[in-house]
Amino acid sequence: MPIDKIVPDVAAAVAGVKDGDTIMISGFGFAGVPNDLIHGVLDSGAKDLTVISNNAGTGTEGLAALIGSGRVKRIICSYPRSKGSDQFDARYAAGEIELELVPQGTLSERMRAAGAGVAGFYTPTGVGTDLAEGKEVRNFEGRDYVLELPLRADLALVQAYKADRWGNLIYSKAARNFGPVMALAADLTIVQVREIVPLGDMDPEAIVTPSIFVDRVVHIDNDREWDI
Amino acid sequence: MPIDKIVPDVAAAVAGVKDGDTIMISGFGFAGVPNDLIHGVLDSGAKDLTVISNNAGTGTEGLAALIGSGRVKRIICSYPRSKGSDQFDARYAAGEIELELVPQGTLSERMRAAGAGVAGFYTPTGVGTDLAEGKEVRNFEGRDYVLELPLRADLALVQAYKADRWGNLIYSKAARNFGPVMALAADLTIVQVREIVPLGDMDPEAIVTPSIFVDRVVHIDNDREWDI
Amino acid sequence: MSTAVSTSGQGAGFTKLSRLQIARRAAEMIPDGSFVNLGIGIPTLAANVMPEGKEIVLHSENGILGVGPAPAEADRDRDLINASKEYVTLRPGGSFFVHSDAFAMIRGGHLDLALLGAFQVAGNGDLANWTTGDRRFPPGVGGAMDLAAGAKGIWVLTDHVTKKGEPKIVNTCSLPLTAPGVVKRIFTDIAVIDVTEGGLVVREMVPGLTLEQLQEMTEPPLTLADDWKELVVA
Amino acid sequence: MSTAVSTSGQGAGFTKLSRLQIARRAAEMIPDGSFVNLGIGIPTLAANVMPEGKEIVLHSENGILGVGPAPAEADRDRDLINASKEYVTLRPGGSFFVHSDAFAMIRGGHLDLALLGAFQVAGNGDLANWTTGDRRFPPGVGGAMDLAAGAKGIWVLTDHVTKKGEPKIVNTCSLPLTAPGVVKRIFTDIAVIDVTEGGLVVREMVPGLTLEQLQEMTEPPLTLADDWKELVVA
Repeated sequence: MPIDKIVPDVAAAVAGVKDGDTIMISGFGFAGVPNDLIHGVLDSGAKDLTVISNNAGTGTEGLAALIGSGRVKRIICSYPRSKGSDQFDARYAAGEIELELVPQGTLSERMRAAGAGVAGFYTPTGVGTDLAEGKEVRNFEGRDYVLELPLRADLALVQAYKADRWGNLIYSKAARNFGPVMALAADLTIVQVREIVPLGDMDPEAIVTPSIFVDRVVHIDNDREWDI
Repeated sequence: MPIDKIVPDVAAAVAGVKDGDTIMISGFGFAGVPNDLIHGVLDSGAKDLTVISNNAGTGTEGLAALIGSGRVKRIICSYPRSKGSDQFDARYAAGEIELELVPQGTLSERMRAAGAGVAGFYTPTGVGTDLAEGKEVRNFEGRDYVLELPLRADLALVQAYKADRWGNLIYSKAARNFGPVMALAADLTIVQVREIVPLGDMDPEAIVTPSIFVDRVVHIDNDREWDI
Repeated sequence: MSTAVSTSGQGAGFTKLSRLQIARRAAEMIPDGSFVNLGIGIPTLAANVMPEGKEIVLHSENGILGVGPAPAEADRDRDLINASKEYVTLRPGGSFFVHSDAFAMIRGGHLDLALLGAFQVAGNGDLANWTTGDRRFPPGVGGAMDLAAGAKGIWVLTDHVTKKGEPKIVNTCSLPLTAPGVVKRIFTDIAVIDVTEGGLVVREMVPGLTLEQLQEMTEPPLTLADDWKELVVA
Repeated sequence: MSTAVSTSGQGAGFTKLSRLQIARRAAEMIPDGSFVNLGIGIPTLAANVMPEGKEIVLHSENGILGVGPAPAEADRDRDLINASKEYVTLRPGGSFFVHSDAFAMIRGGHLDLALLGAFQVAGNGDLANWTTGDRRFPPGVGGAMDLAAGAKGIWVLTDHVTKKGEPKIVNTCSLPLTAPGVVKRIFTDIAVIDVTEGGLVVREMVPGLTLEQLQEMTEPPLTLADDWKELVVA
């Protein structure tokens, strides 16, 4: 039977998301955020979620809407506060959302570790700072490093540019950001793309996320500008 | 001044290689082996070399010739013995070359660690085997892992398909293999390519090795079949 | 498909499978839609005998997903080879990637299955396939330990006995291990055997072979599955 | 280039640089051929005022090498932004890559230089730029700790004093550290100061500013370089 990871709509794409899930969400600033999939999760009603994303949402839609709904109990990110991150800021000030702040390189490397079968790694980032508190520090060749552990998720919501039915992906410019590494780290990788192409249409040298890392693909042709 | 990493010939490409150097050499089987650069090192006369490469050379040219010259004191690889690896086999049997055997995934991950500032990582590969002997074993979430350390080199010799003057690289099919990860792990990354293209000619989405990892590029238009 | 050859010197009325037939039987049993690594030796032959009607994506440790069958001699490309250094092709939908990503796929548990060769397999699933222990010859591990540690399932493809006629399926591996307790199924030239918590279970035997004969060539005790079948390769 | 504004309330006869002028002065001093990360804040402005005649490759933590200046409004692309979430362009020779590779470049020591903002810098090069310590507001570290730990050199671009007029160059950072002892050079709106083993050395001061005035706005003791110059931005 032909492999076909393409699902008809957002509801089918996020089917199975449940209370307590940990969800990675691609994007850096407003580039590469899978807003349709985020609203799919919002519409699913799932709660007590842990979100892993570089930022914590801005404006009134997308991640800000999910956080505003009160269904995110915890967020793991590197840079939550930005112009317009009012939804997060308010919940944070009220003590209604837990924050684990992770340096951006450690955040992406912990994802890669999870996806690459690495159980832990030593990084120089954060040594001697509050963010290394309580973590094992070890000296290699005269320099201190912090032990960091893999970061996994039940779901990864990723925005990409093009996909085929096997789930091969290419991205658009800096909207690539966390997508390819989140796709490695989640049990279920769900992707929204602007275009679906026939199998064999992509240059095999230029595929960024090989099919093996992708589970579901949904085509979103309404590429509107979100309030994020 | 325009950045220009293109050098006129093989001698200029390997200039500076010296006795005792550790040299990474790309390739898997006969695909992606930088034979011209290897012969450049051979011609340089440098000795007491440590070579890091997946295989240990076959036939009479390329890595086999370098090993046959007696200038390689030590090789770090995953799969030294193949049909035609007579040069290596003889030196090994005579106790004239030291062998560090490393599982292939650990080999490439140790290179990535070196290039990515990671001082050590825990892998499940090799646990309970002779290749983990003497290495730290640690349990994470009920499973044992081995601590592996970064693998660096003074030089990486890489074969790629196309380059521009900044040193951006794309590869050809499975000849990509170790090239992009060796480029991360060496102090000096030297690349032989079949084609030089003008800056801006490569698709920025499809560049495999970004310019930052490359130091020197030499154009080899004589793409002959080597006895390897 | 090559012709099966008669066994000689065993006086038994059965015919062993060729290497390609072993590969074919394993290929037939791969679930549709799987992502599967083919290791050095008999496993890489499977790319040439994949069953019709299923879509299975083959992975090669040297940075390929979507490996296709061997090309015609005129179409050989020195940049396109598999783990056994044999010429292959790329199927539509295939992709190339760096070695470290190829092994992220392997170690990270993204492969449904890896088909590997073996020197020895123990009754508990221990696998030995990287060194004969003979110190005169350099050992070669390649990707075997990563595959054994990382793939969700490990199937072994091997001759049932060594060239000297000694069992390769043993009580305890005498050769250094590749990984402990990882093998789930063994495809040999005379049988298909599952490694279960309750021991080795014979699923298939070549026509004419009896359990007693098979047991003589196998160290650990064998149980015949209730629904065992004749091992016939399409 | 925006016009420099007169300082107010300090009664001093000197003019502070604008943010863009701070960025420009740093850009002028970047060695030709360097690979340089631009951090959030004043540093990302440098992409708009790179000197002619040099080829410097700008890195952005969100997966870009070869960042160019801001586009005209009509050419803005929502998929092409920098670390400060401002629209940028890509120069010929530029490339895009995944976040984990962007930080492999950073942590792996491949960047010649990173230009960062700061809340505080200590005389020994300690950097604090990720949290004000005010628990009402969430802290944001972004890529700062990776850059501080990984780039070969760290230059800080900052106002010389806080909005309240307090020194940002201090004896000991009162704010939580980003990394200890990493800053090599400080570009402020009134001076360029090197962090050396022998202490802080003033390389440049804006016209009309005296060392005494500068010292009053700076906690650690300052030495004037023998070859100090007026800080004038081209």
